[in-house]
Amino acid sequence: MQRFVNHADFIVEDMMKGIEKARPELEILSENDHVMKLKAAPIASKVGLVSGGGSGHEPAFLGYVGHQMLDAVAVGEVFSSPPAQAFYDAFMSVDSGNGVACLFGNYAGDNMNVKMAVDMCLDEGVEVKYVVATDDVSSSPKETKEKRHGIAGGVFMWKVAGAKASQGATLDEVIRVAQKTVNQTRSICVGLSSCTIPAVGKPNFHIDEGKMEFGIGHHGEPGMHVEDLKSAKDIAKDMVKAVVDDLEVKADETLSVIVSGLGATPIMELYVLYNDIESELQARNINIDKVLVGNYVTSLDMNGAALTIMRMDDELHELLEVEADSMGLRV
Amino acid sequence: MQRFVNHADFIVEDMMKGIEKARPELEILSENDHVMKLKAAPIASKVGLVSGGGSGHEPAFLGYVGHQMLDAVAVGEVFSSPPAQAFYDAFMSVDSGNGVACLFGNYAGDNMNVKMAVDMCLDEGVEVKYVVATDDVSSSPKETKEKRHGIAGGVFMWKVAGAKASQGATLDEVIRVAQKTVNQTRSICVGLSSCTIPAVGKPNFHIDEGKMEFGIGHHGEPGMHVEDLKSAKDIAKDMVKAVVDDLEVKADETLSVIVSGLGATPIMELYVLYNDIESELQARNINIDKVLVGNYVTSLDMNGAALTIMRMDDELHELLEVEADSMGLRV
Amino acid sequence: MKFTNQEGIEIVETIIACIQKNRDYLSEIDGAIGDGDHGINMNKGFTLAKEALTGKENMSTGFQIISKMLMSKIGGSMGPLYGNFFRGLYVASKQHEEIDGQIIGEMLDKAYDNIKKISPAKVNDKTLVDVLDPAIYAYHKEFDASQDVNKALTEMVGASQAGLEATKHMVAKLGRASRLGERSKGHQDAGATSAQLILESFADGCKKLLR
Amino acid sequence: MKFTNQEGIEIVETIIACIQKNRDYLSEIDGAIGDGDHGINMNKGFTLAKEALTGKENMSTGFQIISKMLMSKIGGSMGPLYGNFFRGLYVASKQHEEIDGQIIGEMLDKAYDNIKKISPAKVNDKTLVDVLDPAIYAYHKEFDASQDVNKALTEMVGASQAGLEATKHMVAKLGRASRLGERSKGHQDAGATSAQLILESFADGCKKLLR
Ligand SMILES: Nc1ncnc2c1ncn2[C@@H]1O[C@H](COP(=O)(O)OP(=O)(O)O)[C@@H](O)[C@H]1O
Ligand SMILES: Nc1ncnc2c1ncn2[C@@H]1O[C@H](COP(=O)(O)OP(=O)(O)O)[C@@H](O)[C@H]1O
Ligand SMILES: [Mg+2]
Ligand SMILES: [Mg+2]
Ligand SMILES: [Mg+2]
Ligand SMILES: [Mg+2]
Repeated sequence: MQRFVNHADFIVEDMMKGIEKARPELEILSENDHVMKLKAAPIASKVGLVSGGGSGHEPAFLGYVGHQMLDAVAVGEVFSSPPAQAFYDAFMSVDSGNGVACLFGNYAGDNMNVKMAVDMCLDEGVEVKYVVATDDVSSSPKETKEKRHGIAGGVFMWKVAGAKASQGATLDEVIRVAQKTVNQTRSICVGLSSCTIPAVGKPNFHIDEGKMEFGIGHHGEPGMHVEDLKSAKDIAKDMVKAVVDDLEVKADETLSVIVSGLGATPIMELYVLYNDIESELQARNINIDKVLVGNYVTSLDMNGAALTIMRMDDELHELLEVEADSMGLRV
Repeated sequence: MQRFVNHADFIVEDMMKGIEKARPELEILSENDHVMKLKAAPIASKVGLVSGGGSGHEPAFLGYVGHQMLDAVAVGEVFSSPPAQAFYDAFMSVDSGNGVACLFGNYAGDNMNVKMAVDMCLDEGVEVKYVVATDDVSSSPKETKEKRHGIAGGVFMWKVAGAKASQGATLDEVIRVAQKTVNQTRSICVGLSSCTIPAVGKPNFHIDEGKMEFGIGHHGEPGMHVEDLKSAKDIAKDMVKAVVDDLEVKADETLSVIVSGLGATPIMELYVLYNDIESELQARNINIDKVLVGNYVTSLDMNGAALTIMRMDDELHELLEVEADSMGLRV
Repeated sequence: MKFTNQEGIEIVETIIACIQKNRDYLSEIDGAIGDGDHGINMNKGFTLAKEALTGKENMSTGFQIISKMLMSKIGGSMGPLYGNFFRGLYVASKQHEEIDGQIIGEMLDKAYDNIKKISPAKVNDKTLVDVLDPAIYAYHKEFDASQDVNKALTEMVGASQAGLEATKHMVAKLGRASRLGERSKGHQDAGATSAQLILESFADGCKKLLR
Repeated sequence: MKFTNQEGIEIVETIIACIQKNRDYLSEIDGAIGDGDHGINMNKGFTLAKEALTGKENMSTGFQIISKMLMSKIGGSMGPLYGNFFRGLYVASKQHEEIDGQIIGEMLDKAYDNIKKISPAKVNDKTLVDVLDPAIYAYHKEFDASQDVNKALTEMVGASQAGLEATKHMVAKLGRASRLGERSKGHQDAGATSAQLILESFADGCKKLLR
C-alpha cells in the first residue's frame, strides 16, 4: 500500500489536524476531535447547517464547511459513519438559537447515529431537522428511491441550503430547499479500479483490466453491472441516460451538472468525459446552467467518475449564484 | 490501461473542448486549437501573460488562465512542449500593445519553442520577454540551478505576475516580480507509484511496492534516490529539509507553501502530509503565510506529492492577497 | 449454577480478545458484499474499551465501557447497534452481585430489545438479527425446559452457528449489501459473524465461571 | 551517380515509413532514462507529414512538409530539432533538379548546422548530435577521398551506428536524462537512435535511386 500515512488507524485525526492548520477559517471542536467547524459559527440569527459521514470522500464532507456553506461537520472513520456523539456535538456547536439542519447521505449508520443525536439535542431544547440525499440512482430501484444513498449530489444540497440559510431563512425554509434539491438531483458512478482503505491495506474489491463497473457505490458497493471498458463517449452516453431517464428530464429543461473524480482519476480525463456528457445533453436538447468538474466527492484512491445532475428552477438558480467559500467549493 | 478516453492520440484535443464547454470565461483560439485563452484577453493596457507546456499536468497549465492570472496558454501533447507556432499564436492573441510575458517551466523543448516563437513575434513588432521557473531542486545541483526544471512553483509565479500585471505594471515590472518569485521558490517531489501516458498505455517507469522515489521529476524523471517507503512524518522531514536548505531559509523567516498531489493521491493524504510539514517548519521556527493544499500541478495518474516553498516579503505578500479567479486557483 | 458479577469481568475480556483476534477475518467477510471494514470498526471499538478498563470493573461496568466506547467513538452502524446491545447487557445485570441462568436470559433479552429499538432489521434481512434471534430463543427454550444454564448456553451457541450459516442463503435487505439484491446470496453476513463470535465467547466465558 | 529531385520523393517516404515502424521501439528506449514518448512524438509528426503529402512533391518539398509539420504540430524538443534538420535538407536541395554526392553532402551539412543553431548540444552530451556529427564527418571524408557517393553513404551509416553505440557509455548532459547524471550510463540515447534510423533510411533511399 503506497500511502502518505503515519499510523493508518489515526489517518483521520492526522488529516483533520492538517486541515485545521491549512485553513484559517476552520477549527477542530475543542470538545470533540471528530468535529470540524467554521470558527465564525454559530452565526447570529442563522440556522446552523451540519453534515457528516465517513472519511475518505475528501473534500466531502469537511471541505464544505465554509461561508455560505456548512457550519460544522461530524467526521467518521474511513468509510464509516461518525458516532452519535459527534453529530450531537456538531449540532450543539453551531446552534445560534435558530435550530440546526442536518444534511447527510442516507447510509444506514449515518441514519442511526443522526437520529440518536437529534434525540439527544431535543433533550437539550435544540431543534434539529434533517434531509437525506438520495441521488445515487444505482443504489436502489426507483420504487424504493427513499433507500438510495447520497453521493456527489450532496454538494448541490449543501450549496443551495447554505445560500438559503445565509439569507436568514428559517429552519423550515432551509429544510424545504434542501429537500427540493434532493428531489431534483440524480447521480451515477462508473468505477475503473478499486480503492484501498488505509487500515485494511489491500484493495476493497477488484475490477479486471479492460472492464468497468457501471453504477458502483462510493465505497465500492457493487454496481448495476460489470462490462467491457467503453470509450469516454459511450460511457458518457450511458451515464447521461441513467440519470436523465430516472429524473425524467425532458427536452428544453435546464440542468446543472457535476462531474466528480473518485480520487485517482486524472483531471484531464474528467474534462474528456465532460466534453462527451455535454454533447450528449445537447443532443437531447437539454440546457446546461452551472457546471462543476473536479474532485468534489471522492472515494479514497478509486479510479472512476460520478455524474450528478440537478433540475433547475429560478429559486435554485439564484441560490447557486450566491457566493460560497469553502475548501471544496469556492464560487 | 483503465482510462476515460476516446482516441488516446486526441486526448488533449478532447480535454480542451471539455474545458471550453465547462468554463464560460475560456475559449480555444480560433486560429490554433492548441491555445486556450481568456475570452476577455487582450485586456486593454495590461501586459499579456502566457504560459505553456506539455499536457498531463492539469490543472496546469491551462487551468491557470483566468482573471488576474494568465491570459493564454500554449497546450502541448502529453508531456511534450507545445510547438513554437502555438506559443507564437498565444503571444499574439493576448498582446494589447503592452508586450507579453511568457512564464514557463524550463524544459529543453519549451525553451527551444519559446525562443523560436519570441523571434517570430519580434518580426511582427510584438515584444515578448520570458522567465523560466527553476524550482525543482532535484533536477540539477545548486551550482547549475539555472538548468533546473519548473514544477509546482509555477503556480506562485503565475499568481504573483498575474496580480502585478492586473495592477497595470509594465512588462519589465512583471518580469521582475516573476523572476523574484523564481529566485525565492523551491520544490521537491516524492513519487510512490508510476504514471501512464495514455498513448503509451503502460506505466512510464516503476516503483516497487514498499519503496518511494525521492526527488522524482514531473514526468517520472528519476529522482535523487529510491528508498524504503517512510512514514508521512519522515517524508515531510526530508522534503522540508531539501527545500529549506537549498533556499537557505533561516529561523523567523516567512514562507508560503504549496502541497500538491501528483494526480492519484487521495486529498486526505495531502493533508496528513501537510500536518507533518507544518510541524517540521514550526520546529525550525519558520513562519507560514499562505497555504495551498490540493492538486495544483499533477503528473497524469502518478501517486505522489510535491512540496513548494516561497520566501515571502511585503511585495509578494500583497500580490498573493490580490483576488484571482481561474479553474486551478481561486483566491 | 452462578458466578459473581465481580468474576464476570473475565467474560468482558474474553469477548474483547475474540474480536481483536478476528479483526482481519471480519473485514474479509465484509469485503465480499460490503465495504470491507467491519473488522476494523469492531476492533477499534473493543480495543479502545480494553484500554479504558481500569481493573476495577465488574462484568456490568465492563459492558458499560464497551457500550460507551462504541457509541461515542466508533460510529458506523456498529456503534449504535452493538453500543445498544452492550448497554442492554449492562443495564440488565448491574444490580446483581451474582449472575445465574435467569439473569443471563434477562441480559440477552434486554440487549436484543435495544437493537430492535433502533434498527428496522427483521429475521431474514441478512443482519446480526439472524444470529441473535434464533440464538436467544434457543437459550430460553432450553433453560425453561431444563433450568440447566450450561445446556442452554450450548444450545444458544449451536443456534447462533446455524443462524450464521443461514445468512449465506439470504438476500440482504438492509445495509450496504442490500444494493446487491440477489447477488448478495452465497455470502455470509459480516454483522451476523461478529454477533455469533460475541455470543460464543460470551457463552464460553460464562461456562468457565459457572459453578 | 545521381538521381532526380522528382524521384527523390521515395526517400522521403522511406524515412517516414521507418519512423512509423519504430514508434514503440523509440518510446521504449526513451522510457529507460527519459519520459518514454520519443516514438509517439516522432510517429505523430511523420504521420501527419505523410497525410499532408499530395503526391505532387519532390524530395525537397517532401522534406519541407516534414519540417513544417514538426515545427507547427509536434513541439517537444523534436519539433524544433528535427524541424530545423529537415528544413536544412529542403533548403540545400530545393534549387537542384538532380541530386548527386556533392549536393547530398551540402544537404547533410545544412541540416546539421540548423540543429547547432538552436541547440547547445555538443559531441559527448548524449544526444542526436553524437550520431549526426561522426556520421556526416564520415560521409565527407569518404566522398572527398573517393568521390564515390555509395561508399560515402555506407561509411556514414557505419559511423552513425558506431556513434549510436557510443551514446551507451556517455553521461547525458542535456534533456531529461541529464538529471540522472552517472546513472544515465548504460542506456542508449533515444534521440540518437532516431537520428541513426533517419540517416540509415536516407542512405538506403539514396542508394536505391543512384545510378
Ligand atoms: N440497519 C441495520 N440493522 C441491523 N444491522 C445492520 C444494519 N445495517 C447493517 N447492518 C449490519 O452491519 C454489518 C456491516 O457492519 P460494518 O461493516 O461495520 O458497517 P458498514 O456497513 O457501515 O461498513 C452488516 O453485515 C449487517 O449485519
Ligand atoms: N537540448 C537538446 N539538444 C539536442 N538534443 C536534445 C536536447 N534535449 C533533448 N535532446 C534529445 O531529445 C531526445 C528525447 O526526445 P523526446 O523524448 O522526443 O523529447 P522529450 O525529452 O521532450 O520527451 C533525447 O534522447 C536527446 O537525444
Ligand atoms: Mg463502513
Ligand atoms: Mg516528452
Ligand atoms: Mg462495512
Ligand atoms: Mg521523451
